[in-house]
Amino acid sequence: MLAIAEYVVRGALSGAIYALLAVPMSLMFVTVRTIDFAVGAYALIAAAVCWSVGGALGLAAGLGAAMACAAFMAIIFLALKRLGCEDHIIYALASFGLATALASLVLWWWGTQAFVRDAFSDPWSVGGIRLAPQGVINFALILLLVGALHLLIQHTSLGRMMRAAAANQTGAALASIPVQGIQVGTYLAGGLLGGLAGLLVLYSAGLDFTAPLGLTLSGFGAAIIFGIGSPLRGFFGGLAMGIAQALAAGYASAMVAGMVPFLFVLLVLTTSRFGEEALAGGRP
Amino acid sequence: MSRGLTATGIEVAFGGVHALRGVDVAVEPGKVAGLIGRNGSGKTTLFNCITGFVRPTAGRTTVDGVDVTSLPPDRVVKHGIARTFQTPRVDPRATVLSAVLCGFYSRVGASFVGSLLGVPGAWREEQRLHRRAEPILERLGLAELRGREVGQLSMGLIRLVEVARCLASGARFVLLDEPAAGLTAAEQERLAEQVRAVAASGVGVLIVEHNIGLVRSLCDTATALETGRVLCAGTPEAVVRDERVMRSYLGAIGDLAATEAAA
Amino acid sequence: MSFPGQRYLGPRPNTLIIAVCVLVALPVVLTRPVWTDSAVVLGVYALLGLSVGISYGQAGILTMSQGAFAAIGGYAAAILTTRFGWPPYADLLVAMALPAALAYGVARLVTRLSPLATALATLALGSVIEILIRNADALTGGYIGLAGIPSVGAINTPAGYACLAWGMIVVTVFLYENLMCSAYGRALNVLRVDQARARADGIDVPALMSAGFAVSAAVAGAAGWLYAHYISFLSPESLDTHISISALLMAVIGGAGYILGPIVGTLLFDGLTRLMPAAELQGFFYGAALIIILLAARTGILGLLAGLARRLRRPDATPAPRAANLSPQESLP
Amino acid sequence: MIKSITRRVVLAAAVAGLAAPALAQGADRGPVKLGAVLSLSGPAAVFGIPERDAIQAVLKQMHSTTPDGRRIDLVLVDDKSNPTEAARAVSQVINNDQVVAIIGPSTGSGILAAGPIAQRLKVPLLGPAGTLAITDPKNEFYPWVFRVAPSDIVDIRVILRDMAKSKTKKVGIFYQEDAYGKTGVDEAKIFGPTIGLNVVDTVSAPYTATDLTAQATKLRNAGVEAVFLQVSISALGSSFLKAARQVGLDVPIYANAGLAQRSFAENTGPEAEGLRVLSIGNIPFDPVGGEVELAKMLQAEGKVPQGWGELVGTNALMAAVAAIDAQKGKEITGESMRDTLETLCNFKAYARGKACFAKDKHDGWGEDALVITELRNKQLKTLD
Repeated sequence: MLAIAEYVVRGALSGAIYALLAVPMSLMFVTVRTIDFAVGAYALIAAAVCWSVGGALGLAAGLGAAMACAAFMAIIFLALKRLGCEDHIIYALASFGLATALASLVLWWWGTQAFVRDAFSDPWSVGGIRLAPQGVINFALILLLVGALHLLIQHTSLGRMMRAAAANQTGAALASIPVQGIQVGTYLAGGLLGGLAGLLVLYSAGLDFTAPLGLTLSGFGAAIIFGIGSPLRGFFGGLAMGIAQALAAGYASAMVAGMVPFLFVLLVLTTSRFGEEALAGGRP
Repeated sequence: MSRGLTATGIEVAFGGVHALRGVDVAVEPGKVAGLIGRNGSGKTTLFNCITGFVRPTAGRTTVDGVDVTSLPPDRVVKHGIARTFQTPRVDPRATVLSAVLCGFYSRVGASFVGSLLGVPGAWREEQRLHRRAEPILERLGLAELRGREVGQLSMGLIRLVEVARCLASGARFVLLDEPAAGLTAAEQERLAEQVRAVAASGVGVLIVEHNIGLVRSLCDTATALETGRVLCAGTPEAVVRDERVMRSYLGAIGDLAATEAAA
Repeated sequence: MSFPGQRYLGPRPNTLIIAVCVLVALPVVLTRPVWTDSAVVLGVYALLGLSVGISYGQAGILTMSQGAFAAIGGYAAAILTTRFGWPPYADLLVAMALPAALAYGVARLVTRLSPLATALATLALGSVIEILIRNADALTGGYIGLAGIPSVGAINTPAGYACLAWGMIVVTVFLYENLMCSAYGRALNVLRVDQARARADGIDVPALMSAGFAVSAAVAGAAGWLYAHYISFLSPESLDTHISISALLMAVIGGAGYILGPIVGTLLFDGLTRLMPAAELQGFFYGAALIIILLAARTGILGLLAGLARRLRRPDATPAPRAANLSPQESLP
Repeated sequence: MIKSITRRVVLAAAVAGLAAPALAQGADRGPVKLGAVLSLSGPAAVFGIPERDAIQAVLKQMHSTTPDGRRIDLVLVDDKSNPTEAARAVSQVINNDQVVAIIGPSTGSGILAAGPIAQRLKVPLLGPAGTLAITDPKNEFYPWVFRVAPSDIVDIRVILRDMAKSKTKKVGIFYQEDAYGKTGVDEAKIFGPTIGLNVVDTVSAPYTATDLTAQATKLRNAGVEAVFLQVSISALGSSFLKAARQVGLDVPIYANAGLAQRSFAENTGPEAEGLRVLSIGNIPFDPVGGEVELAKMLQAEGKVPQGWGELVGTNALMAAVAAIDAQKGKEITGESMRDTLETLCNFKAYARGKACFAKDKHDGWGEDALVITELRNKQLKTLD
């Protein structure tokens, strides 16, 4: 019993990273209806810059670099929009291009270097389970962030505008809600949250230039498990994915452990009503 | 068994909200039936219900006596019911001709694999469809435009193309959802002519329309809906002059004025 | 695509163009061994691109599992010929039928989803297939892969494979164009733009989408078959998710909605990335080129050319202001 | 239509006065072209980039001329860590550039994909990969592939024997989910029991895993007495060590050569202290003999030695150079290179140990190229 509890706790702690990556995915899907493939690359850039600069300044520099890259993505988004592009897939592919380019820049500048930093030294023992303080800090930080974001979206006027823009872009624009500004803001939030995830990975497991796509996909997987419509669900999706992976790693073969997140995604997609408005046409 | 399209006692509920409560409507072949009512009165829901997009919680739809009530949309078409949508969404790169050809889908005999391999039967059938599209294009005055891309046309023409597409399906009953919305007066007049011609060829038309003048000049019968109920039915003149209908529409205008004043 | 005045029995323009291009270019390509080699590999990629064109460009199914379907086709060919001694070409049928059957089954489950959700579902499907291939050691050679896959009958030179590959492309384009000039092809386009309209037209949407996806998977399977026999070695990394993504990119860059778009995209983008310098920065140039092409031509190279051609034909004709509102993408959530 | 332009790096020879007599000797014959198909991007770039850097440094130091005065042109292409690209690149350098031997591809699957092409076009491959299958005599292309690093099996045996010395019985293995990880774990399961090591549990993770505590917990619960890491992604290695400490898996840990990387040693924290790591030589931290020489050349180019990629890369280059010089005065072709390579023994290379090829021995380097190191204070110290 204790063994299972231990896997669940470890899974939840590691799932927090997925959760953090899932939140920008949910936001992006809600306000722009697309995927930002570059979220994983923001994480890599943040980790690489922070690793180079070091110290508290490094944290700021890392986040700043991630935000700058996200701002670049926002510019690409605006340019595409200005050119009359309404196809969300094109935005997604452009972000994929940016992700590839960023990973390549990291490889060029830092080489094949793995970015890892030491966290705190001694693990804590909680109820017979040894936990790294870093994991607990990650978890608490992410919980705080997602909670704040949830309050922001549900209870502030900015949140109301975001929700309005998400529900009906034309209507929101007519009601003089700055839809475009909100979308750009979402891209920047992706940079901030993705960058933060990168910093947390830097201080826990570490990552290298091959990481971005995997991080993006993990985040996306987490975002859709309980429905992509809200960051809170993305958070729990991340936890669920972490726990499922930990349990699979503990009790199942490598093959099953590897397949768990994907099977989960398939199962959820084929049984839920996610995205079904396409068929009803969302129209009278 | 009566000829015509009849929907009797239709009830539709979404969750706990009743969208339609015991609505009856009938369309005879060769006649144009009008459907009027404020936004949200259930006109489009009735269309969706007849064409199988929405399942009624009670009531029956029959075509020439055949029950089509709970068939899915793609099966309803085979019983001769075609419809247009309030806001047409078209592939801007498709030509007028190919948009009309799409209407033949329910009557295509060639198999998917046969079409893929290009077997002679499939080729011949395709040729036949092209020949059969011509009179339809002619009838609606679209023959000149057959090669134009739909994305380049005005909304009025696009709505006409949609009507042509319905006719191509061999429909005996055509349901037009606000076909005149957003058209210029000239375009509306042209559309009305085409609809009359369609009806004259024996097709029953059910039309949702806000323009009272158009309803008067075009329809043989009319039904007014309010909050999911039939307010009154009869000749267009009678319906339009009905006190309740006038109040309903005036109320709508009053509401609108109030909203504008508030804004 | 349908050009003004084109009749069904008139010449199939795309088939004609590709057949003429292949006939003209192949003799030149065959004079240089390295071009010949590239022609085969690009042929495989172009087939994968075509498979994306059918599913995404026409049916609107954003697929990220074409690499996995190709892998199934490739492994089927490899296993049947190395382990069971199947005759050449006979394994092609299995290599196409297996992925088609799988795609049909999966599509029945996922086609009611929005394109982005479909992308994810197919991505997950591809990953599961990849993991299964890696772990079925006895059958697939596991992580190491299968070496020594025999050549296809008498074809055992790069020149032979180049002819085979581009012959397969011509045949695929012909069948693809047949489909697009039929009621089913038009129906695929309708359901891509508006599923409600499609149902009102009498289209059984899930069934037709699944059929389209199955055709696309069969083409991918054929690409995998060609790959396996030509390279003679298959490993889990040979035809993986990266290949799926680049097939999608190639198709979009060339113009996924145009029959020849994926082929143009494959040739152009591969040529472009090969011209670019610096190994570590390869990905940077790749990404930058992708973004620039998307900015310059979001309906693909062929879309850009078609737009130019339209403007040349009718210099005064500017697209109707409504055209933007009617763009098919608007229906994508 | 298909326009491929080789990204060639033709190393300009600085024709210094020193090299002039040598050049005069070989001037009547044109330069010999060598291909290098290496993973310069993608996951295998960790080894491909050091391989390239070392090859270029050595060539520069040699003024692109063999000791016997034959000019060498290097044609370098990136295989992107992908077997298809590797096969394409091999075909390209042979067909376009008429190379007579190829260094690479960097990965095992790249070599397996390129092997048939090398065989058809009759140019030998000098593969710097440990993957056992590349020199399997059952391969039709066997005569055309030479291995310039110790094979994975040799690696595993050496490190497991070292582990057995400590009287350990129950071993747990952590491996990365790829060909390298899987072959390692399979071989360990076979070889371990023969020296008294029982593999009681194995756990694995994909490249992109961000947390390995569950895996470490499983090994701890299985009661292992030592852990063996078959990992080449250094982030995975450090992540596992952190996880092991965190879950209280306090047993000796051994790692195969995949982790013998500078970046791994310098980036892991105190939890890595005492880790035993197998390595091919030890240029980054403890170079001896030829390694000192190679390290100096790299430093002269502003490169920092990363691990053993430099050594296996130059092994391939030096084998090619030895084969060229062994054919003094003859016309050099891919076939003649292949034939000569099979006769080479004891030629100069920078890795330690004796290198020999023969007709039935295409694995040039063996156990004597390997050293066991211990991680102390962020450095890998060679153990005697």
